[in-house]
Formats: sequence, C-alpha cells, structure tokens
Amino acid sequence: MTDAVLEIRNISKSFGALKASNNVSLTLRAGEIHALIGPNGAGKSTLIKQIAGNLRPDEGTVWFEGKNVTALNTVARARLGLGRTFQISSLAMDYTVLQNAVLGALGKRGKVFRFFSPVMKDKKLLAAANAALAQVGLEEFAHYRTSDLSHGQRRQLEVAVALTLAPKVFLMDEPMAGLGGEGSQRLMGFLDTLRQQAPILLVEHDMDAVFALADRISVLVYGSIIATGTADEIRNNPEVRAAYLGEEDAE
Amino acid sequence: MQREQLINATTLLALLAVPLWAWYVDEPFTITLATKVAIFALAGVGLNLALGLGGLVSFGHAAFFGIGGYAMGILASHAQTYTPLASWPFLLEGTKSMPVIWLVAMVMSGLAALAVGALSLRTTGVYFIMITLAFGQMFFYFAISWPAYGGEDGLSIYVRNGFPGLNTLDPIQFFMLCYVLLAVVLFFFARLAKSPFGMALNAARQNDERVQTVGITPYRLRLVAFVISGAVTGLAGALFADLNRFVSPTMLSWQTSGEIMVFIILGGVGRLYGPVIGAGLFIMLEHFLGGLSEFWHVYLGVLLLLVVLFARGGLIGLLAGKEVAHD
Amino acid sequence: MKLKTILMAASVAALAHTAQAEGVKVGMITTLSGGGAGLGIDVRDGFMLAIAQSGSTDIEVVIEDDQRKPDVAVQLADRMIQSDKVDILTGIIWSNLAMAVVPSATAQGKFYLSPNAGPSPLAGAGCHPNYFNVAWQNDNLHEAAGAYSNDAGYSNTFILAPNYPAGQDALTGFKRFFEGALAGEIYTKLGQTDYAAEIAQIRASGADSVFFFLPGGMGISFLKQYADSGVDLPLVGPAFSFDQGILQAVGDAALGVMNTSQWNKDIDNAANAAFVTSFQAEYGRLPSLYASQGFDTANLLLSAMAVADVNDADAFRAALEAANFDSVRGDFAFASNHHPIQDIYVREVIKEGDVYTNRIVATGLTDHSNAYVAECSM
Amino acid sequence: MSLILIIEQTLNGIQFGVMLFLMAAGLTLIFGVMGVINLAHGSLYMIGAFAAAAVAGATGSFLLALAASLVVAAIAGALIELTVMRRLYDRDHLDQVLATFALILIFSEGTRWAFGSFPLFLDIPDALSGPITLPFGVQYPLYRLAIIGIGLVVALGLFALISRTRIGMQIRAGESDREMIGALGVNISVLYTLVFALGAALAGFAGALIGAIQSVQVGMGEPVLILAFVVVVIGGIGSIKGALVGALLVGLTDTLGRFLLPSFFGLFMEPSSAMSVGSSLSSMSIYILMAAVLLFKPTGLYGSA
Repeated sequence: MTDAVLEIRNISKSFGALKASNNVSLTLRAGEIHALIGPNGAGKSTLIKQIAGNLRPDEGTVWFEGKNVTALNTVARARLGLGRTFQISSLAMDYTVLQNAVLGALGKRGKVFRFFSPVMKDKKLLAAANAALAQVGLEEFAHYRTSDLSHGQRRQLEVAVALTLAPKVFLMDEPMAGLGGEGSQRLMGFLDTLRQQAPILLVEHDMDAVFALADRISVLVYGSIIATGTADEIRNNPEVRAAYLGEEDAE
Repeated sequence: MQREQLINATTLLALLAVPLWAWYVDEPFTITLATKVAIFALAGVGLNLALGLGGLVSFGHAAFFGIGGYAMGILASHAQTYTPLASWPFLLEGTKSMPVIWLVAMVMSGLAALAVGALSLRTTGVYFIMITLAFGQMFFYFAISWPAYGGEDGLSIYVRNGFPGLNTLDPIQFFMLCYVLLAVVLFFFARLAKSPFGMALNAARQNDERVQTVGITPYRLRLVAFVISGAVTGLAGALFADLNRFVSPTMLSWQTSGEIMVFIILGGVGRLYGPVIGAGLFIMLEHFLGGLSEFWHVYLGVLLLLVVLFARGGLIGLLAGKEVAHD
Repeated sequence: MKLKTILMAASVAALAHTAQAEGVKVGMITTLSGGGAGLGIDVRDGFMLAIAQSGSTDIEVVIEDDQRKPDVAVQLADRMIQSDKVDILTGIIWSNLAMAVVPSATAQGKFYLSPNAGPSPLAGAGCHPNYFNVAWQNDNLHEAAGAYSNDAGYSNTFILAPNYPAGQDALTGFKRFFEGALAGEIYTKLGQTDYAAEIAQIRASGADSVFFFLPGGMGISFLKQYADSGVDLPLVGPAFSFDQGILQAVGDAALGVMNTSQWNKDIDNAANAAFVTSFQAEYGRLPSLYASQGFDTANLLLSAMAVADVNDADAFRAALEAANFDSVRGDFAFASNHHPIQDIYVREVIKEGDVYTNRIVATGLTDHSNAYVAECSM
Repeated sequence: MSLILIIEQTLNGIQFGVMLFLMAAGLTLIFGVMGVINLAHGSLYMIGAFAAAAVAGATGSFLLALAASLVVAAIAGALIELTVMRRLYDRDHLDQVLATFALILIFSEGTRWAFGSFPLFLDIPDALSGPITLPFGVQYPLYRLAIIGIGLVVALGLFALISRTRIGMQIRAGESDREMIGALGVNISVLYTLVFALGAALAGFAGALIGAIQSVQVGMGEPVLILAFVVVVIGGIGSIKGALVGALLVGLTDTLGRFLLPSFFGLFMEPSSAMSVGSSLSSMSIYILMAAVLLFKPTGLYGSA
C-alpha cells in the first residue's frame, strides 16, 4: 500500500439508529481511478460528504497526503487540493460557463479580496479557465448562461471547474449521469488520461464505465465495504454478486 | 445590457437636471427633495451590495443608517457647545467638518455591521432576516433610552456642517455634494461588482457550496460585504442627518429598514441603479400620494404588493426587459 | 360644510403657490396618519374651527401630515418656508418633532406658535422671540400633579414614566412641587404595553399613592392592568392619559382617577361654552384638550392679525405677547419666555350617560408660569 | 426585595411568555410547513384584537369576542394565503418579506381608515376581573392566571394536534420533506391554507386576550411580532417546543430584567443614573439573550441544522 494520496481509516457515522457508514476504510493511490459502487441508499453520499468535509465522522479519520484532515472543513480541504464534482450540479446558474470556470481559477489563485480590477479581464484567470473548458470540450459554450446548459453539459462544466483548481485528488460524484452515449465515451476517454494528472475517486452508476475505467473498485453495501479489488476480482466476487450485482437488473 | 446602461445614464442625468432646473427657477424645496432622493439612493445602494449582490436580506440596515446619523449628531453637538466628547484617555473634540464626520460615520457603522454581521452571518435565510431585524431593534431601543444624546427627542444641530470651499447651507451646493458622493459610490460599486471579490460574492449568493468547493470561504466574503454595505448606509445616514440638521431614533426604526428595502424592490433587485430609481419613485409617491390622502400608505402597500407579485425586476426590469447574464 | 370649503381653498392655494397673497399664510405641520394621529386631527379641527368662525378671508392655511416622523416634519417645514413662503408655522404635537423644526424655523425669521409640545430647552436657554407656546411648558401639568398630591395629603408616592426626555421631564416636574417621600421611581420602556412588572413593584413598595405619566396607548394599558391588579392606591396623572379621545378605550378603569389639565369642557366662561357647543355641532364629537389648544392658538393668531401686520415682525410679536384673545381656559397671559401663565385644574374622570369624561374638582396651581423663565435671556 | 414580589414577577414573566408563545407558534408553524416568513403576523394579532373589541362592543359578551377573534383572524389568514402567500412559496425570502411588509402597510392604515385613529375599548369579563390570593399571600390578577392557563392548554392542544392527528402527521411530513406530502396524496394547497389559517387564528386569539388588558390600537402588532421573531430564533424555526421554551425564556428575561437590572445598578450608582442605565440595558436584554443563544447554537435551541 504505497503512496496513498487519500486515505480513510475506520470511519463510522450514524443518523439515529441508521448506520450510514460502518467502519469504512479506503485508499486512493497516485495515478489510479478508484471507483465506489453500491446500491441506492448504501451510504455513498454520506461517505463522500465525510471525505469532502461537509460531514464530520463519529469515529475514524481522513488523511490527505499524509496529513490528518478530519477536523478541516470543505474550504480547507479544497485549498489542500481536493477537487470535487457533484452528483446534482452545483454551479452558479446565473453565470456564464466561462464565469464559472474563472471562479474556479480565482479560487485556486486565492486572492479574492481584490475590489477594483475586473476579474473577467484578468488574462491569467481567463487562460486557465479557457484551458479547462477546452479540456472537457465546452469551449464553444463559454458564453452560454449556465442555466441554459443541458444536464450533461453541466456535468462537463463541473469537471472543468474542478480542473481549474489543479487538484491533487478528484472526487467525482456520478459525472456520467445525464450524458448521452457519445458524451459518456468522450468523458471516459478524458478521465482515462486525467488519472495521470491526479487520482480519481469515482462514484458512478454506469457499470460499463466503471468496469472499463477503474483500476480498483470498492463495493459499499449498508454502510460497509464488502469488497475491494480489480474489475475482474469484483466481477467474480460471489458476495458482491449476491448483495449487489444481482439486483442491478432489477433497478 | 445596452438598454439598462441607457436607463442608468438617464437616471443619473435626471437626478442632476431636476435640481439644476429648480435652482434656475428658484424652487428650493424641489432641490431638497432631490437631495433626499440622492441620500436615500445612497442608503439603498449600500444595502443593495449586501442584498442584491450578496443575497443577504438584512432587515436591520436602519441601525447603520442611524449610527451614521448619530455620528454626525454627536460630533456636531459637541462642536456646537464646545465640549469635548471625551477627555480621557486622550482629548476628543467634536467637529463640524463633513469629511471628518463622514469618515467617523463610516467607521462606526462599519464596526457595528462587523459585530452584527459576525453573529448574524452564522445563520442564513429566514433566520438571518429575523436576527438582523432584532439587532436593529436593539440599537433602536438603546438610542431611545440612552439619555445623553436626547433619547427619543433626538439631537438638533442649528447650522449645517461645513465642507471646505462650499456653502453647505445653500441647497444646491449641498445637493451637489450628496450627488457627487452617490456617483462616486456608484462608480466604485460598479467596479466592485466585476472585481474578484464581487464575482465570488455573487457566486456565493447563487451557490454557497460551489464557492466552498473552489476553496473560498463564503462567510468571510459576506462579512466584508456586510461591513462595506453598513458603512455606505452609515454615510447616507450622516448626510441625511445633515440634510435635516437633526437626528433621532426614528432613523433606526424597523420601518426605516423596510423603506430602504422598498427602494431596492421598486427599482429592481440586484441592479446597481435600482435603489436610485426606487428612491426617486418613492419620494415622488410620498409627495403626490401623500397629498391625495391621509391614508396613502394603503396605496403604497398595494403598489408594493403588485410590484413584488407581478413585476419582479422593478422599474428597471420593466424598462430594460429580462435580466441577462452578467458577463 | 363651510369649514370644508376653507380647507379646500387652503389646499388649492397651496398647490397654486399664490405668492401675491395679501394676508397671512400659515403652515400647519401635524400628525394626521399613523399612531397618534388623533391628537393632530383634534388640533387641526380646533384650529380650523376658530378660523372658520372668524370669517377672516386674509388667512391661508397649508396643512400637511408629518406622520410623526421628525425628518418628514423638517422637510415639510423646509418646503413651507422655501416654497410656500409661509409667515407662521404651527401644529406640531410631539416634543421631538418640535425640537427638530422650531430652532431652524425661528432662526429663519418665521413665527412658530406651538399648540401642544413645550420641551424645556425651548423654554429655557433655547427660547426665541418668535417662538410662542399656547399650550403649556411640558413640566406644567406634572408640577400641578405634584402640588395636588401635597393638597391631597399624600406623603409617600410611587412615580413612573417612560424612559425618554418627556418622561424624565415629567418626573422632574412632579418632584419639583411634591413635598412627600418617593416610594419608588421607575422608567419604563417607551411604547411598553405590559405593566405587570411595574404594578408588582408598586404593590410591594408600601406607597400611599401613584403618579404616572404614560401618554396614549401606554396609559390605556397601564390603567386597565392597574384596575385589574387589585392595587387600589389613588392614582394621579397629567391629562394626557385621560383625554376625551382615549377615555372611551379605558372605560371604567379610569373612573375616579384625578388628573391635571389647564382646560376642561366645564370651565365656566362664555368662550368655552361656545367652543364646546360649536365643536360638537361641527364634528359630532366632544372636543378634547388638544382641540381646545388648537382653537386657542388660532384665536391668538387672529387677535394679533387684527392689530399688526405680520411683515412688521416687531409689532406682530408685541401683539402676540399681549395675548389679547378670549381663551377657552379663562385667564391667559404669556410669561417673558413666551409660555403660558395659567391656572391648572385637577379633574376627575366621570361617566356622563354612556360617555366617559372629566369634571373639574379643584385647582392645582393658580396663575402658574414655568421653571425656565430665568434661564431664558429674552 | 421580598419573596412575594419575586413570585409575582415570575408569574408576570410566564404570562408574558405564554402570550408570546401564541404568536411565535403560528409563525414557526407557517415557516416550518411552507417555508415562508410572514411579517404580517403582527397585523393578524391586531385584527384579532379589533374583531374582539368590535364584537364585545356590539354584544357585550367576552366569549363571543374571543370566538370572533379566532374566526376573523383565521379568515383573514386564509385570504392572505389564497391571494398573496400562495404566489410566494417558490420565491426567495426577500419577496416574502417585501410582500408581507406591504400587507402591514395595507392592514394598518386600512384598519385606521375603518376604525378611526383612537384606540378601541375591550375589557376583561367580570367573572375574571380582580385579583385572587395565591399561596404565600401573593395577590395576582385572575385574568393573567387565566391567560397562563389558556396558553398552556393551547400549547398542549398544539402538541396533540401535531403528534396525534392526521393533519398533524401531514404537517410533520411537510416540514421534513415538502415533496413527500404530495406523494402521500395530500391536497397540499388545502393543507397550506389550513396551516396558515391556524397560525393566524392563534395570533388573533392572542391579540384578543391581550387587547383586554392593553390598548386596542393600530400598530399594536409589530412590537409583539419582533419579540416573536426573537422567540422563534431562540427556539429554532419550525419547532413548537422551541417556541414554547423560547417564549418563556424571553418573557422571564424581559420581565425580570426590567425589575432586577435597575436595582442591581442601584447598588453602586446614584439612583437616577442607575435607573436610566438599568432601563437602557433591560430594553436590550432579550436581544443579548438571543445573541448568546446564537453564539452556541446558530439554529436555535431546538432547530435542526
């Protein structure tokens, strides 16, 4: 278990009687895509929130680049280099696509308390933003209002904003949802190369994408990880088949 | 966008032209009304930074307006009676110089906004509205029951404070002073809205989580915006007190907070010039409806209700059409 | 009907800005909307009744509503002076509004005749040759209450008033004349509506009487709660909580309470009898203290206009100082600081048929002036 | 400072708190279910008092007056909901604040238009007037005790309504998940109108109860409204229990502050300045309490995060 960039150790979180996370441990290594799958209600969102810093675990710790970040909030974790995309798009809807990307670049640069110079004329910020948009293929939509984008395009923009942050880890919550077949293919291709830039913890429902992309897969059921392994290991794991993959058809 | 800029320029010009015309035909009261519009507009522009850009529905801005007013009243009353404000730990004299009074008004109301904001911004939404309202009431009751500076009776200043090189008692000169201040603040706020700070603040209004995710703390953005907003509203309060040569706790009442908010909604929320048009409209309504009926507040209420329900962009919205992305 | 025409004429004239008017132009700033509008309406009605009865054609009255807001009052005064070019201002009900308007109006050479508010700064160091108060100095009725408490044999009184300058003046005024001890002294919050906590302290204090100054709705609340509390110490107060307008809202709780006033509808003189009858005939309600003050203010003005030109300020001022008019209060003169010298009566709240009202039972102070004459350098 | 005085002041604080609860319960319920802020709640309080005073004046019956306050305020509430609030559920809070601010202007001046500028008369019924003697020789007005009793009964009734009845279940569902009640097959628009009318009726009822010992006049509602906001902030939005606890806290703090603070400053200051400092500070005491609660619990004592 070398160079784990992100590590979760024995996290538990309960809401009343419901154990949403039950002694979960997970690592994300440099250069890999680690997919987190599980049926609805398995506790994926709760786990992501604890990693991103929205929720504090009852027990256990979160480590980022060898530092214990359990007590840090979302902002601090983002500044350390945790780039997150949301399951339900979380963008500034009144802004243009470019403005959203510039916001990311601004966050990366950090000097927010500047009151006079126009931010949309800052060449460095624009360059960073445009580059990120080009990477996800949104450059021609730069001046669209974000609320006018399709769901798929919003996902792409989520990824683009995360890119402007040049994070050390990507935390992606269902980036494929709502993308058409072509869009999914394109994004998959992109993520495939992105893992060289920073490892990705990927929560995804699209099983084809997961099995095609992931270096490792963890399966979360009822708040516990029942298995972690390569695509083949998971596919052939009887416990996983019983608990999860068997139900996939019914979903 | 083009059309809104045209409306803005027309508004600013009209606010200048009317009192100049009144000066020409010797109608000093019209100049006084225009001065009131400029000052209320300034208060509204101040609040609109928090409310329009920051999404912070503060129902306690009258407190900052009143603190600005009292900064003027207290400094000028001490200067008037030649008594020092404090003799310990160092001698603090009153003053009748507007620039000094403005500075003190902005600092004091900014500090009050810092204290109120630091507590209130821990909450959001409805909580924030109710808490700012309650803190506003706290300042109001304090002003009424603190006997040193007139309490409920307020403070009267017999001669308007001075500005180097101007005769501030001349209505048109005092108007120009207020007008220039309004224009300067409008210019800075126009820049601020497009600055990194303004962009992040506006983004935090639209989506708090997004701003956190890119590593910016919305709380700090909002607190700074709230302080600037309070300071500008405080500046307006100092001018308003000078216009009337009088300050009283009425300036801090919750109705005043409501009225400042009404300027914004009449003109158009989130539009830089919204409060300017709104204040103008409000003063005209007060002037003409007030002449028609003792119960003009009923008409004002109905009009306001109609604007909220059916004309959400306010007057600028009606004239300029649908809002487009700020690019 | 006649009154309405004059009001109409007044407002039409105001709109038309007739600058060449021969007569006197009066600007009335008073509270006609919002809380406390009843007082302003009474002052206005009393004032306009006197103008109508005089049949005078060379007086023009511009009436505006100050909404009880000082800033509105100041701007109305500015407008009346700057645009309407009035000669005389009047009408303000509240001390804080008077403090905002009067100093700058008199400084600009206008006359101000106060039909109600009489804050102490305007009677003392801040007095002005062009400022006349036709009602009372703020302390007067409280001073009479203090004097009456002595006469009634009270020796240990509990006093309370709202925590604002007029309230502080009230207790000071009472203490200036009251010779007994104080069982307690409380300042309440302005606009407070629940007095249970204060009443409990009164009950526990061992006082033999209570003096209170709580104008408007505050007084109504206090009286009702006091009556219900079972504390049955005698109450004394100034007329403001026992006026015609609000007594009906207090009801039985006010019956028998002693209050001090410079006027009542049963003061026996011809002017008063005529005023009460004509006011009732014109407006269909009993006149209040405030209406009587408005009526007197207008008559004072008319008496001065009869002998002097308003443009000759010195002559006009002398005519005002003479106070040569038939006050509905009987004898009336101005002290050197332009505040009334008058009798102040003690009234008792009674019920006449279905209507609660007052009758005079004693005289509290005779030919009473005010405590600030010496401070005024006029 | 005798024990009797302290007991009497404590009762006063409780009575004040109970009255605030009636206001705050409606506010918090309306907010919890519909997510709207209603500044016109104070106007409903006033409407209840005016309705009661008008009916009491015409019939002489206090019971009828109370009934009238409930009915008229509920109808007014339902009308507000149907004509105005309904259009505001999807809007942001600013629109709600401004629309209900406009309603205050309309109701206040409209009432003055209809009833004139002078306060109306409403008196305590004979059966409840005068004081009674409690243990330890405490004399206390029976009517105020009755208010405490009525308030507590209403509080129990509300708890029962929320936890035991079908409507209560729908209200709870609405508070936790607005979409869910649609799925439950509940007619949302009817539920919203009902809840609004219920909140309005509580406010009007409080107005009538208090109108009998205070002055029934235009503008009586707003000071109470602002105190009710403080209560809701302290208790936590949407929580009836929080409203009760918050109301009692505010009532006791205000009453005891008014009475204890001036005496406290009297220990080391001269009486007149002690009086004014004490009074100034006591007028701010509940806001200081609110600030203190916020420091530790930004969502109020019983509010959900």
